Amino acid sequence: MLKNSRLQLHIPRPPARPGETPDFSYVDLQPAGACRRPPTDEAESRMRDLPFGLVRVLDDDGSAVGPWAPELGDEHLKRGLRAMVLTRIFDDRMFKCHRQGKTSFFMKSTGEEALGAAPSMVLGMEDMCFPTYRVVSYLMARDYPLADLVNQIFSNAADPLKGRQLPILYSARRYGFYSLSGNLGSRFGHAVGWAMASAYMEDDKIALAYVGEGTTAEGDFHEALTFASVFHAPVILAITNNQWAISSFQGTAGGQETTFAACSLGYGIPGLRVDGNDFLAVHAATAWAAERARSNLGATLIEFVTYRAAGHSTSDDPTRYRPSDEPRHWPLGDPIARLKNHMIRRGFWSEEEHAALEAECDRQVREAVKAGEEIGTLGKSKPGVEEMFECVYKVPDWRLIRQRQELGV
Amino acid sequence: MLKNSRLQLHIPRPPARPGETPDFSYVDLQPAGACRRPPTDEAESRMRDLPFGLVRVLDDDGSAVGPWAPELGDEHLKRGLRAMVLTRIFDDRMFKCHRQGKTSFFMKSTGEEALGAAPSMVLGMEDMCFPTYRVVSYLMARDYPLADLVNQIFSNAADPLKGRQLPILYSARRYGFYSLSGNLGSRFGHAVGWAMASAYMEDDKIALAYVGEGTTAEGDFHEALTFASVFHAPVILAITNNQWAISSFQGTAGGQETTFAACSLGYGIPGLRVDGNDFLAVHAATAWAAERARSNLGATLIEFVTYRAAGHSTSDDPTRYRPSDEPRHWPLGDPIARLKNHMIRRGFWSEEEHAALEAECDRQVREAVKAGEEIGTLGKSKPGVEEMFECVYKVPDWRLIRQRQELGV
Amino acid sequence: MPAMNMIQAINSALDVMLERDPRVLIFGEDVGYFGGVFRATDGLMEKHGAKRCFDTPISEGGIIATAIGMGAYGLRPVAEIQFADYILPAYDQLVSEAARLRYRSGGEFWSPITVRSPYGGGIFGGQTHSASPEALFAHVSGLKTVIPSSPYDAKGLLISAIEDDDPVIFLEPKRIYNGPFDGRQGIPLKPWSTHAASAVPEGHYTVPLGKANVVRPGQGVTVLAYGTMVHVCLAAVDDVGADAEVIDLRSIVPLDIDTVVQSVRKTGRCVIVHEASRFSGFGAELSALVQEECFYHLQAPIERVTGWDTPYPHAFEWDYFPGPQRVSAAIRRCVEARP
Amino acid sequence: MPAMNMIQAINSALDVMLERDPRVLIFGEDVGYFGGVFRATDGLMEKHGAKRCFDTPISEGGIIATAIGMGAYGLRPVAEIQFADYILPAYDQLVSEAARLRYRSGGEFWSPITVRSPYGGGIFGGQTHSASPEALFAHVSGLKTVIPSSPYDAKGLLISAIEDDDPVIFLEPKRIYNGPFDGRQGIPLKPWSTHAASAVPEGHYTVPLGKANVVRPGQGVTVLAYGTMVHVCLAAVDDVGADAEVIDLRSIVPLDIDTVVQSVRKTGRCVIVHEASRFSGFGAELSALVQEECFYHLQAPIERVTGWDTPYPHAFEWDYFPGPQRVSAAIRRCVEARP
Ligand SMILES: Cc1ncc(C[n+]2csc(CCOP(=O)(O)OP(=O)(O)O)c2C)c(N)n1
Ligand SMILES: Cc1ncc(C[n+]2csc(CCOP(=O)(O)OP(=O)(O)O)c2C)c(N)n1
Ligand SMILES: [Mg+2]
Ligand SMILES: [Mg+2]
Repeated sequence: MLKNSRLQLHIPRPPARPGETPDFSYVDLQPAGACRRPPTDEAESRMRDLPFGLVRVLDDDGSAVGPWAPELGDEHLKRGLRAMVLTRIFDDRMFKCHRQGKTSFFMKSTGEEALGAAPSMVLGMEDMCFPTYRVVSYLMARDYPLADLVNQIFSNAADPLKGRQLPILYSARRYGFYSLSGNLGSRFGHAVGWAMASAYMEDDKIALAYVGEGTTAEGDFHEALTFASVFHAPVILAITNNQWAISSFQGTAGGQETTFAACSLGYGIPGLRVDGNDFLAVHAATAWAAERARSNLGATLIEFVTYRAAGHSTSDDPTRYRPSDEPRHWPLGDPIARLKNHMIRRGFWSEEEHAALEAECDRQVREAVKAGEEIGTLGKSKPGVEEMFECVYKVPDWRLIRQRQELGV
Repeated sequence: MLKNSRLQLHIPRPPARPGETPDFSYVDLQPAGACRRPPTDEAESRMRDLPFGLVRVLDDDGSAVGPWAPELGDEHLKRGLRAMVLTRIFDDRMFKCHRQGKTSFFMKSTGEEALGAAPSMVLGMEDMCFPTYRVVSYLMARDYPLADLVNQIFSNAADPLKGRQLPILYSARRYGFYSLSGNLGSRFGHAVGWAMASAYMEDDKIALAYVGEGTTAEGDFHEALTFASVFHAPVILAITNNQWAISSFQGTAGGQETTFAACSLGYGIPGLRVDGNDFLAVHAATAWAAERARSNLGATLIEFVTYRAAGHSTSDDPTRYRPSDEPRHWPLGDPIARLKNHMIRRGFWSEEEHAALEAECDRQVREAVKAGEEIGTLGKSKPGVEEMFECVYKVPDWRLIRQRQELGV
Repeated sequence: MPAMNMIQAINSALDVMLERDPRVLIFGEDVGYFGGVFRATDGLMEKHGAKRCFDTPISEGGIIATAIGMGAYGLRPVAEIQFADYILPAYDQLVSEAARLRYRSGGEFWSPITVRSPYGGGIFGGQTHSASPEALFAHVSGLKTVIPSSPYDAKGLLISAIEDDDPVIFLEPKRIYNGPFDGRQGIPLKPWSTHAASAVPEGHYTVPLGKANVVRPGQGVTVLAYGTMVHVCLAAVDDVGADAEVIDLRSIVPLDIDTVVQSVRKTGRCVIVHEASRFSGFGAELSALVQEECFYHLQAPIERVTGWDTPYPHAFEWDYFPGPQRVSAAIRRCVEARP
Repeated sequence: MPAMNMIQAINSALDVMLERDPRVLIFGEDVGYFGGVFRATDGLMEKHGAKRCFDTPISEGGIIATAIGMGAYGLRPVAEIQFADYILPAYDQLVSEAARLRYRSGGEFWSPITVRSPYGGGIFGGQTHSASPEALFAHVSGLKTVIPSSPYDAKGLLISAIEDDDPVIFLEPKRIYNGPFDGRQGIPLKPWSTHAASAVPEGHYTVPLGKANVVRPGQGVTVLAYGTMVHVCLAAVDDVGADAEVIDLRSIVPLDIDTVVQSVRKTGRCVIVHEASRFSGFGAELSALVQEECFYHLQAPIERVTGWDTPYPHAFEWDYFPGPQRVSAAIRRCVEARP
């Protein structure tokens, strides 16, 4: 019988802060191929081990192993690789543009490029992705025009969102990409509603929603999962556990107590824990969940284990709160390097082709940025000021009309 | 490979509506004594079976069996029985008072009397209970003055809450009973904060919070559990699964997908599923969780499986949405009858003594009601109207002073 | 034409819309099999099926988030929040999401949702079943807020709200579900059937959003109200015997500024009445607007008659309520004031 | 006395209170090791320990619920919400719980919590990092809402807020964290050190809640503002060359009605300025109150200069902002109006 008359408040602490040695021993790794793959129609009660496993396909040598290894053609993988490379080059370029004062804000997804790219290739154009700000690779995999991204980021006259929205909070309906917002988590439930609507209409469209591991603490997360569970919504609910939420490590959201995938158990929804830096594992897990959704078997929760290799945003300096060499110690490697190695090993890719791909992506990004700059960067060009008063309602009421007149636009 | 191009929206359906045969086969029962009892300092990762078990102590014969059987003295059990009997008689009387127009509102806890009574006897007067409206038995077990309850319910001049609060939304700080409100779930997180404060002050007080199974769908539930998990708050978080939330059966909150106790798994918090109509099981589970809390081992989530035998409130007629004979089919019996049988079996109680207890409780309730009626029932007596303007702030500002003058009170 | 009370009129509006438009569906706590705690959805599940009208988990945030997602898909969801007090857990969804979706997405997505909720006091519901939160919505650009005062308006406005492509908060004055309450204590409620506005067509019709109703024309003072307070004001005007013009705003966003301004310019006097507490309530906006638009016509201070600046107090609801006496006194003061 | 900017003054207030009172503790997203995204809690965890100043999960509802529970225990928690926009997920906790706990419990429990949050536009933060939600709190009986406009006031008011036994929303105008911004575009920000109110005592002192500050006395027109807008108004008054009395309200609940009324009765004219959108904003309450209290003294319509009735528009923040030009024009109109 333990007793302690003095309670103590427990404050979680990350393994390493600046000046300390990075330590990722807390990440429960398993060898590639080790996690079992039940059939998609397996009962949830017989899959309760999965949230504590780790779906991995690519081993250290770049081979695809185990039951989750998907059968994907060469061209498919090349497209996936291209989307990831393009994302990384775009991110780097736009980050520089911010430093040059061309935009007010930017966020990179360095190290997390597989999380948007692979699911984007699993889902159809009629399905709907409810993104976070860190999955622009979803659009990259669908050839969304770079110029539209750049113009949105510059808030210039050609901004498809008419200057109303913070950079990178895109909306791209025709590409199956729902409107982003700066509020964390508040669209997670929209995905569930959207998926329920598809089921209600007896359509065949499914939804995919992302949320950061830090954001799982919001009530919206739970409410979305509850509705998804109760109404068997055809939706894939993805947690991107990149270990950090600005300066707060994943333990601040409960990551030292259990896995994030284990949240699924409270809702009777299958939960997978997946190597998020393994393009093939992300692809396979998403395909498994999509098949479940399309078969009227309801929702799946997936935790993608990954690492935010760059700062949180252009406003952030991660060396203030984590060891500067932490990114180098991340045990699951880099998603681009790993897929590239796999493709080279499979014999349809080479260092030369990869360098050519990078050069080609770089050229495209430069062109798009140049075109955007010609229209104008932040403050140098913007949509007509009347756009400020549009789209508040479908039809403006007298207040908006008068105020617009008052401003003389 | 399952595929189905036509999705279908799933709407959960209870096993029986009026005119249909009650069916409780969905309640996963286990024999008394079957559930194991790990030591309180067992790691959560080695207790993941418990949320799917059922802690039961009293068997069908009224014997206390198995590892959870607590060692409780005769007097302790008599006090517990008395609290439950008093609660039931009080409930019935006040319900009648409502029908006689003496109060605006009332809610009974018939069949759920063990859920407040047993924990109240486990916790100390310095600990804090964050109740729902259905655990007045917590106060009954601490000899809270019946007259204060009655006066609050009548909103009369002696109402301790000064006529400001809906009947039964008590507050009783000196009895370790936190202020109730009509909003569901919004105090669950207060319990966690209160418990964290105790730990912060290096005190030894712990908290206990209740929430209905319907209310687990609120975001507050998740947020409270997240904070409890991350900060190892010394708190017991209890779900009273009484199968119904007004007219909505427990499947509307996800009860057809998994157990409510399974919610604990997403937070790395131990979870128990407990026979809520078994006073001894409720007592033992609460004591186990309290020991964990007091030993700095953090929070425990408990699902009490019970049944709301009466209507939701005085505004409700349950025969409109469930079979009128459903209560009789509830497989876990009545908590008062079960404890009484156990005591008789143990040889320190008899039908005669029980009848005497009932008569004594009835007399006390009648006296309290009579005293309350003498002060006045709803509309016949109320606190001074100036109380309307008090306690908005510690010190009223000019608005309240002027408005009070305007009303002339 | 059948005589309907307000619940029946609302039920009829929902029924008509379920019938007409397969994209309309209804959900909320206890709205399915049971038909809602105020019976507004009675019979709809049985008639239209459980997929068109169903119970949800107790999660107001989840209800509104689900509705927004469905709206983005192309449906026209009608969500019920059991009491207006319980909209607050979904407030962020309404303000940060529903209200801004069209704006921030450059018009790619929008939120054609309707959120119905019984509001206001008068049923001894205490502080958590009596809220009048309209000001909290009026301040939010992108939301519309509608408050009917009769069965006829309730049905016509609700159909307009459902057909509207913007998010509409539809607040139902529960105090007058069953009859046009004039605010007098202890007087038996007259049923709606004794009132002209209980003549409600069975089929589809609309009352446009943003068009106020001059329920009583007059020359001496303008009285602005909505919901329950319209009836209280009419009673008060009768009591005073004032030549008052009583305007039922019907929707506070969009607000029918023209009708308001025209009236006050004519009467030179204005009394504003609502049940919500006063400070920073919607009456403040009305007062500010009237003052701005009619300054040179005003012959007396604009009066506000409202609930007090306290939480809603259970035992004191008659003391809290801005009843006919307080309204009468304000009208009298306003009419008698000399510049 | 050291010259502090507003962040330093806030940091100093927190430091002083952590030092003085063991019941004070601070938490919020990124406030611990990192010291807050605006650095308001910089160094406090290191100095006072992780139990006094720590990071929370990203859950604004959870943060406020935790604070309320701690407050009920007897602590004085100070919670930071990273941006005022993100208070909304906790709105129900503030309105239904913190604001009413004392009232509903008959004074048995109360909520001595302080909720700090950077608010307002001006950093190109777009619609989710620029909110001015003060009206949403002003309408809630039981909450207090405080908005400082200088380092001196920020520290003194924050200490008062923490020592107050009622829940206080403490909105920090992030636009003037570093300097007294006058609203002119393209002009380099003057640092606080050039301003008298940057002289901030190191130790404990208070500025009382509910006492406005006449920052510029005058006879010709009263200008009411708070936060950033105080400085914009001063600049506008200079531009116009008006004999204006500029009043910094400092706290909007409790409101210093006496100072306001006294001034307008003297000047007969009133301009109200805030950055939040106009409709049902706090300016409406100020306008209504002034009209009620000063009707017979008013010589011109009360003017409101505010943000437009749209969400906060990223690229147009200078067009949205009620800058010195718009304020000047209103002052001129108001001063020149003839009855
Ligand atoms: C409701 C809300 N609260 C707080 C913030 C401020 N904020 C922006 S990003 C962020 C961290 C998010 O972390 P995580 O969910 O892990 O996503 P990641 O950035 O790691 O992809 C915070 C706290 C916000 N945008 N919205
Ligand atoms: C936030 C909120 N939403 C809705 C309601 C209306 N309401 C009151 S009780 C109730 C059912 C609660 O069911 P449950 O949580 O299972 O508790 P039980 O009544 O069964 O004890 C509902 C929906 C409320 N009081 N508060
Ligand atoms: Mg993260
Ligand atoms: Mg229940």
